[in-house]
Amino acid sequence: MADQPGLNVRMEQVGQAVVVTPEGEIAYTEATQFRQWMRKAHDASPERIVVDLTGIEYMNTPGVATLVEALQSAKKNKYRLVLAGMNTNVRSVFEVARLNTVFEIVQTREDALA
Amino acid sequence: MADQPGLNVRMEQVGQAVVVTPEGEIAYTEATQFRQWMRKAHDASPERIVVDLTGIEYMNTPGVATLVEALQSAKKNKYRLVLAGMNTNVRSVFEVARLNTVFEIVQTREDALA
Amino acid sequence: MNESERREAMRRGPLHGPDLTLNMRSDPRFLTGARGLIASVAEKIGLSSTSCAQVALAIDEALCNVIRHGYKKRSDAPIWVMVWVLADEGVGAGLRIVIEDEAEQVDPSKIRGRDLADVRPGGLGVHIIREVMDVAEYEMRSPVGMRLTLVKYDRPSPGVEPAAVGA
Amino acid sequence: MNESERREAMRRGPLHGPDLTLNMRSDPRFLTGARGLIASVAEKIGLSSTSCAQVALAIDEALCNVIRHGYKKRSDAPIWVMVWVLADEGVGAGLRIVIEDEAEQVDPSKIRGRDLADVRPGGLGVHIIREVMDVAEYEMRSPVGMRLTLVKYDRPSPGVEPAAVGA
Ligand SMILES: Nc1ncnc2c1ncn2[C@@H]1O[C@H](COP(=O)(O)OP(=O)(O)O)[C@@H](O)[C@H]1O
Ligand SMILES: Nc1ncnc2c1ncn2[C@@H]1O[C@H](COP(=O)(O)OP(=O)(O)O)[C@@H](O)[C@H]1O
Repeated sequence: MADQPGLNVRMEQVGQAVVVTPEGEIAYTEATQFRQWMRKAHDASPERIVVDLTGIEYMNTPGVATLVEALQSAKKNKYRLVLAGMNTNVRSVFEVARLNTVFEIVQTREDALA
Repeated sequence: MADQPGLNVRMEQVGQAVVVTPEGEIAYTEATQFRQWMRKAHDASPERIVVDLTGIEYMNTPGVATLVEALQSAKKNKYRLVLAGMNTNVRSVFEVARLNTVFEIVQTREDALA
Repeated sequence: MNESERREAMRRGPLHGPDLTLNMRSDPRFLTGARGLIASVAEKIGLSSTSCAQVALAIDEALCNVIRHGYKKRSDAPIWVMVWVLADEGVGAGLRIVIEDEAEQVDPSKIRGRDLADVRPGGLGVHIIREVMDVAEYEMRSPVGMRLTLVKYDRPSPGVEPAAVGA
Repeated sequence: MNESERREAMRRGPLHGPDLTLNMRSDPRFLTGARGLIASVAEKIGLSSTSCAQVALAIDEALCNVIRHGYKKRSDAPIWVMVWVLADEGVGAGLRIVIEDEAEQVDPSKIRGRDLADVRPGGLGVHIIREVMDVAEYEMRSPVGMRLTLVKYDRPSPGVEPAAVGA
């Protein structure tokens, strides 16, 4: 899972939660790699996955799709998926797609872990 | 002297020095505007002009030319021109042009005002 | 000019050639650069930062779709992106962008996103393109391929509401 | 292959068409976007961040010169930027970029910077282009205009020292 030019990902366990922190952009070329990270987070059988998007300047629909997939896994396996730290542009993608009410979206990583 | 998309400039008096702080990039389209700011700094008859380049991500030779002009004015009028806060890319432009030994170049704005 | 004539005029665009043409292979490695190019031009001609971000997103979604759906992920097929800077004509700065490919032709009415109430991973790109642009029209190109015409004004011209156009 | 044959092969480049062509008007508002496009492609094909910055700078300097010297600041004349991604051939990732214009022709030997010891505002762009690229060659284009061929490999190919080429 070598990092590509556009995306760097960190993953850490915080209590029963797994925090995934991607940095850069999640667009067409990075979505495949990001999907693998989200699967890895899922495989850790957490009670909660927090995706801290503070470091994501840009996301388009291939990126959003990976998060919708992750949400479907979360629902099926009854754990929470929380998205934190979206910038205005990323948030507006979720709004246009009417996904802002489907996802649990909070301001900060701290809020997501509370 | 309305700011253009690429460049924002602040100018302030600190003791006998004038500090010019451009932010963004100084390339072809911004060089004219930046030259006007440097003339304004000159017109304040300072003992020293400090150009704090910390906020400049990119500069090319039209930008460098404005600073060479400013250096010529400084020499003629016997005041100091000090450049601070260059990032690696900006510094390498000065190095290729062999101007790194012609200008007084320091790390930080504080060094420049010392 | 009534509303439909005005929309048609926006779609048709200026008579002169594009100010900028990017001819790229359908290689995903070029997507970030293409998007950045358009965003930079949008910024330099004075579109608001929100509009710049929206245009960049729309271009990116449209190019992703050409690569995935049009060319089935082939990376060596041609894509043309033509850009016209629309002068201020009382409606603020604007850009007209035409994207053409040589991919298989599809009925433009088939190019549409999923029902937004039915939450699934895909089917969002076309919604986004239509929502953020003032004009987004697909058509078959002659003799092969598809053409997407996009127009974005900073302020919508009177009588052309983006919501109405994009719906 | 001896050194001069190798340099000539680098200058000539691949037989196939460019992977990316940007056809832009000589409008300074497009410079940032053009530079960003090339920097992004350089990054995505795996050039080091130093090389990316160098290529972007060289392109920017070259385009500024076409606008200022070639077209005397006319903003509506054509410039073509063609980009070939050079596959790894034992010398790392590389880009070949050809910039063409329809401006007045000048003797390529007249395109040179000032003496660096003589500190004056101008005359630096050509020095920078030659210094940061492995190949930088001006020639007259047929029937009109000039052509600049630029090549940058992440590691110089053996026998082709950038310093020697750029001198
Ligand atoms: N450039 C294109 N060429 C052909 N078909 C397209 C193109 N763009 C979109 N489509 C069609 O429209 C549908 C919706 O596209 P989109 O909203 O981007 O969602 P997705 O790409 O996830 O399916 C696609 O599934 C495809 O059938
Ligand atoms: N694209 C070009 N077309 C014609 N002449 C050029 C071009 N680029 C450079 N030159 C010539 O080479 C000289 C040196 O260019 P450069 O080193 O960029 O410095 P400057 O642009 O400040 O003069 C220019 O003054 C000009 O005479």
